[in-house]
Amino acid sequence: MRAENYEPKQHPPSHEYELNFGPNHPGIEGNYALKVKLHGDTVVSARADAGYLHRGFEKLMEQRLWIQNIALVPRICVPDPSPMEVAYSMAVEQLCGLDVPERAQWLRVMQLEMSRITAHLFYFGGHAATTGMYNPMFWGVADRDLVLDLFEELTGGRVYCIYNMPGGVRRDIPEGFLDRLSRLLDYLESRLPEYDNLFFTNHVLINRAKGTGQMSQHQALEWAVTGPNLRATGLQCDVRRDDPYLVYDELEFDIPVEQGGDALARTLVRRSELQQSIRILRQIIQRLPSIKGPIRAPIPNPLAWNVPAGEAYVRLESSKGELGWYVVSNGGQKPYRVHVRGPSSMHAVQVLENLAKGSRLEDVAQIMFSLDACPPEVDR
Amino acid sequence: MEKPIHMEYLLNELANIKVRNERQRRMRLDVPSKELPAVLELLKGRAGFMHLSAISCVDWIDENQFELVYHLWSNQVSTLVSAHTRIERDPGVYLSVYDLYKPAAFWERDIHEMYGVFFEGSPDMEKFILTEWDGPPPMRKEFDSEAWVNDHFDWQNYRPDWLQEIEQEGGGIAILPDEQRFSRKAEE
Amino acid sequence: MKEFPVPVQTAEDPSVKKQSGNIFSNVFDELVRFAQSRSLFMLHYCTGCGAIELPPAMTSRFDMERLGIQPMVTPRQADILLITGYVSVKTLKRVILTYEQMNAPKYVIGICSCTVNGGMYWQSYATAKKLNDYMPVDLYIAGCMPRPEAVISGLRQLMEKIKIGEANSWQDYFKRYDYYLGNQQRLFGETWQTPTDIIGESKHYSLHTPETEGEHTRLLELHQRPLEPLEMRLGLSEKTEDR
Amino acid sequence: MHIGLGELLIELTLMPLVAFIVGMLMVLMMRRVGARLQRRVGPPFFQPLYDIIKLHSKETQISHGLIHDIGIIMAVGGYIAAETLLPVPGMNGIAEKGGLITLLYVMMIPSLGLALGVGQCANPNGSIGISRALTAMLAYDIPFVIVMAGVAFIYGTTNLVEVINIQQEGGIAAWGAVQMPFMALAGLFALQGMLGKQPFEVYVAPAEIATGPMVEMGGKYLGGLFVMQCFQLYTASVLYVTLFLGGGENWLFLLLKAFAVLLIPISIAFLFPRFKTDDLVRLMWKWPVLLGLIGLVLINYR
Amino acid sequence: MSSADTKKKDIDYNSNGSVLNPLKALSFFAKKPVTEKLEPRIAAERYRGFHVNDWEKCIGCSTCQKVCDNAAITMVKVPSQKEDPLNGIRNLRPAIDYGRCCWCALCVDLCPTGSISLSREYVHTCYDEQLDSYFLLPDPNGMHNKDYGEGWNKTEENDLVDHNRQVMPERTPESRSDNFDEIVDGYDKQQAIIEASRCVQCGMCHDACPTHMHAPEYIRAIWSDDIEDAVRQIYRTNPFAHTCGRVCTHRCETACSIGKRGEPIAIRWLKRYAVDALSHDKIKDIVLGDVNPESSGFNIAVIGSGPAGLTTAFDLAKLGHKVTVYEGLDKPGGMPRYGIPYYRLPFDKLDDDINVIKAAGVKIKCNTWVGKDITLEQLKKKNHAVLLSLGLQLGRSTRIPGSDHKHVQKAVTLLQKIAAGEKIDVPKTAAIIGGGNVAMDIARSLARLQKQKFGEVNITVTAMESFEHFLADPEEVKEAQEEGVIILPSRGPQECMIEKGALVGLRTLKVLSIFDEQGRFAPHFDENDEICHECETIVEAIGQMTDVDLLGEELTEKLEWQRGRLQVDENCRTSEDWLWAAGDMVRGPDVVHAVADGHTVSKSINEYLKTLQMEKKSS
Repeated sequence: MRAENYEPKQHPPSHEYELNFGPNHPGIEGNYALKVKLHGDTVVSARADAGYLHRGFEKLMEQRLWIQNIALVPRICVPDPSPMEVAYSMAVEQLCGLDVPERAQWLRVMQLEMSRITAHLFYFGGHAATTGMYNPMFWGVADRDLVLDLFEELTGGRVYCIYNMPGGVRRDIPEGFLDRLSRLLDYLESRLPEYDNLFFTNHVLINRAKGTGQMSQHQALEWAVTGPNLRATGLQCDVRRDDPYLVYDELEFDIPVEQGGDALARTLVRRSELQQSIRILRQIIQRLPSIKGPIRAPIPNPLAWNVPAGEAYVRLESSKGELGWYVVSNGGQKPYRVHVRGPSSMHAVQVLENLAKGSRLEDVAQIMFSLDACPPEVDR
Repeated sequence: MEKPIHMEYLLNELANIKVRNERQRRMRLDVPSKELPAVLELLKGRAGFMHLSAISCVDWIDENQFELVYHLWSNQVSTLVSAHTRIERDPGVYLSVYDLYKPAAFWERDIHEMYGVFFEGSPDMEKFILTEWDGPPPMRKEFDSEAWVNDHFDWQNYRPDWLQEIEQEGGGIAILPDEQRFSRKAEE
Repeated sequence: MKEFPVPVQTAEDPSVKKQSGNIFSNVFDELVRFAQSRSLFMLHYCTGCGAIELPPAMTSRFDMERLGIQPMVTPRQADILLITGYVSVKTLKRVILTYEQMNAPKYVIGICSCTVNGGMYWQSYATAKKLNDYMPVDLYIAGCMPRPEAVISGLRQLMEKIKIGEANSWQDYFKRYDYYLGNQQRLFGETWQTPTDIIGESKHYSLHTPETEGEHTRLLELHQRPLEPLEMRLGLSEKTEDR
Repeated sequence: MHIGLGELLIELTLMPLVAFIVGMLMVLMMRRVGARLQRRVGPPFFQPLYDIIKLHSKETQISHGLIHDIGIIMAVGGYIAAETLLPVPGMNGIAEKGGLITLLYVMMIPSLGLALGVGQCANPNGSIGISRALTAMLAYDIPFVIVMAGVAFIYGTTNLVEVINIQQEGGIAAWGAVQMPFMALAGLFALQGMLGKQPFEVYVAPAEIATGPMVEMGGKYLGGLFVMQCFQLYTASVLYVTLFLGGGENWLFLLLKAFAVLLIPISIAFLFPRFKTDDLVRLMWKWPVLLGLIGLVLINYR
Repeated sequence: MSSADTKKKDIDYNSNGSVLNPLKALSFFAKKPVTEKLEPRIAAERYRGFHVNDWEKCIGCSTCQKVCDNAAITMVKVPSQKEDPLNGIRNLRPAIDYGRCCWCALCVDLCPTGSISLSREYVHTCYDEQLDSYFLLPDPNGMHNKDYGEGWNKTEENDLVDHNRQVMPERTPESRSDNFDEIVDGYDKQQAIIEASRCVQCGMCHDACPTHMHAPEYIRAIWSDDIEDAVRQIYRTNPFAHTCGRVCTHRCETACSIGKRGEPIAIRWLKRYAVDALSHDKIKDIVLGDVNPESSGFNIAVIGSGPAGLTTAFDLAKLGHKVTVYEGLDKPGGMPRYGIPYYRLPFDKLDDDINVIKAAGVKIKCNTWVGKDITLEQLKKKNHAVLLSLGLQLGRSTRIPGSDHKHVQKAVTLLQKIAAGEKIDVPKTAAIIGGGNVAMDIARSLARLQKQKFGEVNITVTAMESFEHFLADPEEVKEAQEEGVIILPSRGPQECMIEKGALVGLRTLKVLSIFDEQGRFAPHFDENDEICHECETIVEAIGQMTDVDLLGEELTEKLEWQRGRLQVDENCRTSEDWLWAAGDMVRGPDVVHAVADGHTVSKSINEYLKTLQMEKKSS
């Protein structure tokens, strides 16, 4: 590098200076950037800069056959891909008027809840790592990997399951799968106290997380925050309950809420959600053997498949909040328009910018991670 | 779930609006573009449609129109309303609903970026995702992504040993993927 | 389809090992190479989906630290640049800046299909297709995305390559800078600049070849603004056009 | 105790060398402990050595200027100087002439050196990191100075060689830790702060400021920092052993004690997140200072 | 149930936590690490790893290529592999570009044969200079020639191929056995679209078809409900659309790749649907769009108005040549009219075909026997080229004792009479010798007549072949049996039993083998297994031959013959440069082959005419 380039930059005399937070920064989840203006340690303003993960998904999907898109969609949100497949499949089913066999619906719920567990385990690790504690990261990712092992067994893929297809799922459970799942749930439950000791009741963490990135319920609603982040402000709002899909209305589960609205509340909500997912999975383990029938409704030859013209808006609850899929067909072989409402598009941009403003530099990373912002959802 | 009676009254008040109950908890409104903000305001104020889930834009290039779809959810009546409106493609200018819904800022910015629709009154129409893109708004139907790609990138030219052996035997590549592109063929 | 150019081998190519008579220095060289192979700091820059399989590879289950591989947060500290999957054009600029700021010897690993021939996103207007058009790549790991085990296998293979002293593709960037710059310019426009003086460095490393400079580097001179202080941030400068 | 110049020179070379080797072992221990707590295997035995060799074999691509280079040299040099001031079994170096106060000052040199060096590279993260590092130093130096004062007071000397002798002659009962447990506790806090480990790891903080001072360091610079880390672990733990645990009767005991002492901050480091900078200052000026003062009072009324 | 039920919220948001709790994690000093070994683990049983392809099963249909969303599959011609278009096997094999592949396994799910699958192998790394290894031609051995076991493969659960064809509505045996109404109803629109949607567009049918019909294209067009395009595609290669849509031997369906594991696409019925769905005038409009209105000034004579002759005439007429077709019988159509019973091919449909051909400018002179009403010499003089497409109108005889009895008849003759509407003596009982489609046709025609006349069917078909090697289509056999025809396989006719001048029966022996070791016809009988079938009439349906009297002796001498058939070259040209011969007479009985011949001849004649034109110009 030219030596001349190393003159220190003259900052304006206001003592404000700019800091590029990301895209290549360990305090940023994924490939994303925040331009932060600082006064001392205090953030004066923050500006999100996305697009580093932009692939033009919606355009790509318009160029591919309906069936081909099933391979594409999970990639929209990398840490929690399964809801994407399910949502897309559900949208196409609605357009075609396909009835999904009951067993397939149960299998889908199973997949979704397993995916929620992986996402939350990942979240704990990520959140802890922003505060300099790496143990939960190591533990969480290792435990998440055990769930991925089961995914691999069930779907043939670890992360990108590509398990769903319009009409149902691609394969039934392998032999002994439910036993192994049950054992895994036992294991996860036995691990939970260890996480509690290390992470959730860690004084230093609570000290840091309490009050960090706090938003009120009013703010959350105004900014269209959904999912765990909204529930952390005390509102019991969950698509699984309010707008039930698949077989969620047949399942018993609670919707945990916390009142704090800060990083700690968000973490605790997710912790309880993990328990609820385990609870749901246990119910599935009990019920699934008694639900017989096919796992997939017959679909036409995928190479010659015109989906009737129409539109469908599918909402479902991903680990990050309300996931919306708007699919429009003009009766052709390919989607005419697909629009994905990644839950993070709300809380990774506007909300993050607003919460970061006025916070301290130390907290920016924690705020982003505690919101569980997923940049690929924003970029698509 | 039954939608409350006052919802019926509410919708009856609105003239020029086509209402369709598509499936459970889904409702489709077709609203003339002039009246959309008023309809949204009414929905928000009177039926608790607080949550703007998303704004989608559809490019109906054959009709030379953009369709804007506002997906609203109300916990009060547990219904998702998709309010559709069409605007002319040519100037591609519409009113922002930022005053009503804060999240609109993101969606409007996104649509502006991807389709080039300008929203008057939106707080921020700067580029966001495509800050370093200088082509046309890519989501417009007339933008041919594949052509652009072929223009700007090369593909691998694999020459593995087995291929060379087969070529010596008189075989070789018979059908390239692009020739057999099902999707392309149908378009032609 | 363009022919893929063959890397040039010049006479004074340092990658061609000179056997000096001094046993001691040979042993020393070998020790250094061994240490280099056993201590790899990787820049964990999540360019794409493949990044999601790196945490498992780094953490308890597959524990890369057994091999002396650890993540590092800034390009200056890192030896390996992991390109984990698709690289959007916007990211590619940052990746190139990052790459240029890493200290030699540096290694680039292309993970996933997308770094080879576009992968899933081959139709996408927003992603780069062939990584080795823009920077020399040492190793590819196949998969979409590769499992942690595959990543580790790949890294072990890279370690072998370093141990025998053949992981020298970083030199190629200096030797054929014009080619790489040409590809970069094709994508980013003619005014594309990086703050790093590659030509000067190539001379510093005595890796300057006739292909280091050419029509594309001349373009660089043409569009170069008078040198002004550039910000150094996180190893990633802002887009130069901003100024 | 008179030694010849030649012998002194040998000692002055050996002491840092031994410190470096032991320091590398300590780094290894640190990483292994972390690995164990994280349920994994951890790095191989020679990993710290590999890292340092590798880093020094990297091509130096850029320089941020002379001051930058000098900063690193100061950082490492400060510690090398500190090693010669730390008496170890069989070698006193210049400890007798230096004493505790000198050591205290010498140990600040590395931080200042880093501050100088990083200041040159115009990276805001580096600057923030350095300002944090200096804040942290200020924070832990207050209890540290109190501890030093207590030690000087109780032993009646600031000469480390004598401090060791007093403790060793009196047996375990004469050890600083027994004589002034509050001081020893306060000393542990200061040690944690000095090592910059969680919960006091404010100036590296990858997620906040991308490893702060190290952000622009690559290759040989980073190698220098790695060497510095070895010295740092060694100096801090041996100093603690010297002050509170009776120094080393022989090398075996010294190392045992030093590693045992080090195990405490290291284990803690992997179990806690970091404080915010101002919380750190608040904490440091609260509990350790309180403990130290209680210790001082107790010493007075002994 | 679980502990989650009992303690809903076990961590209070307001608690300040504990500094000591984290220290409990120190217990992990005593616990073993969870780290796996460095060597890659074995992947799960349905893991989606690198591809393997069973080359024995793979037919090169390139369906995988079409469903691949990443355009990662290139079809490569592998010369060492078998190529057999008639059975739908190509020597193309998919090569995968791992710089594109995303391991979604759609190729596996949609593979018609189930040859491709994903293995449990997942590690592949390479240096930059070895990047070619990313392009792989999967074989059964796996990517690195090491067997990791099959991962994601084809099972019933994930099979996306629809194996069942749309059921063709047809008449019940009861309702059809006493009349000559057409048996099948044809698809309706919905059925046709669904059936067409099953097609994977591999084009095996195109390759297998003698006349290389553009089946994938018209199936596609039918699927997208563009019947006009479908008809256009059909007429590109076949003017006998109605005929072939009903009675074609559908080689295409034998080759169809969906048929490898399921029922092939009903290509023939789809063709039938397409031409039936469009009005006759519309078809004419479409087809006649590319007729050359200018006359070339050349005259061509075609003898025989069967498919071969009329196809040639149609092609040449479209090119602007003046074509005259001479037909001895009173209606054009040849064997399809006089050899195929009405219930399989209604005459009006055949007329539709012929009308289209006529509309292209072909002149058909019926009731003109060449050799009687006009001589070949005259034709030769009047025309620049002459095509013989005489068909096979004479039945062969078994030449067994008694076969010259007047009640021993030839199937062709009988069928022709029935078709022409002549009255025939319907026998009360009949025995038929032969096991081909003609035997079935006559058996079923007679059965209908018997049913009409006597109310019951009494027909026995004796065929030399066993059911496994039967020559007739299985459907034909099945339908014939449903209609009451008794079919006896492996019976060799020995004698037509005549008592007092009247035919009383047929004596047959059980056939042990038909051919000898050299593959020559030398039947071997079991003398002990003898049956006498009582019957009033015996019909011989063991093959046909051509009546070549019209050639005259001189010409017959000049031409080359092989085993009673006129010898022609690959362009159907005889050794006389003005004379071509095509159709059943040189090829054996098959409509679509005849059509294919027609195209060959028309091309050849056109070439010939071009050279004539050149000569004319130069002279």
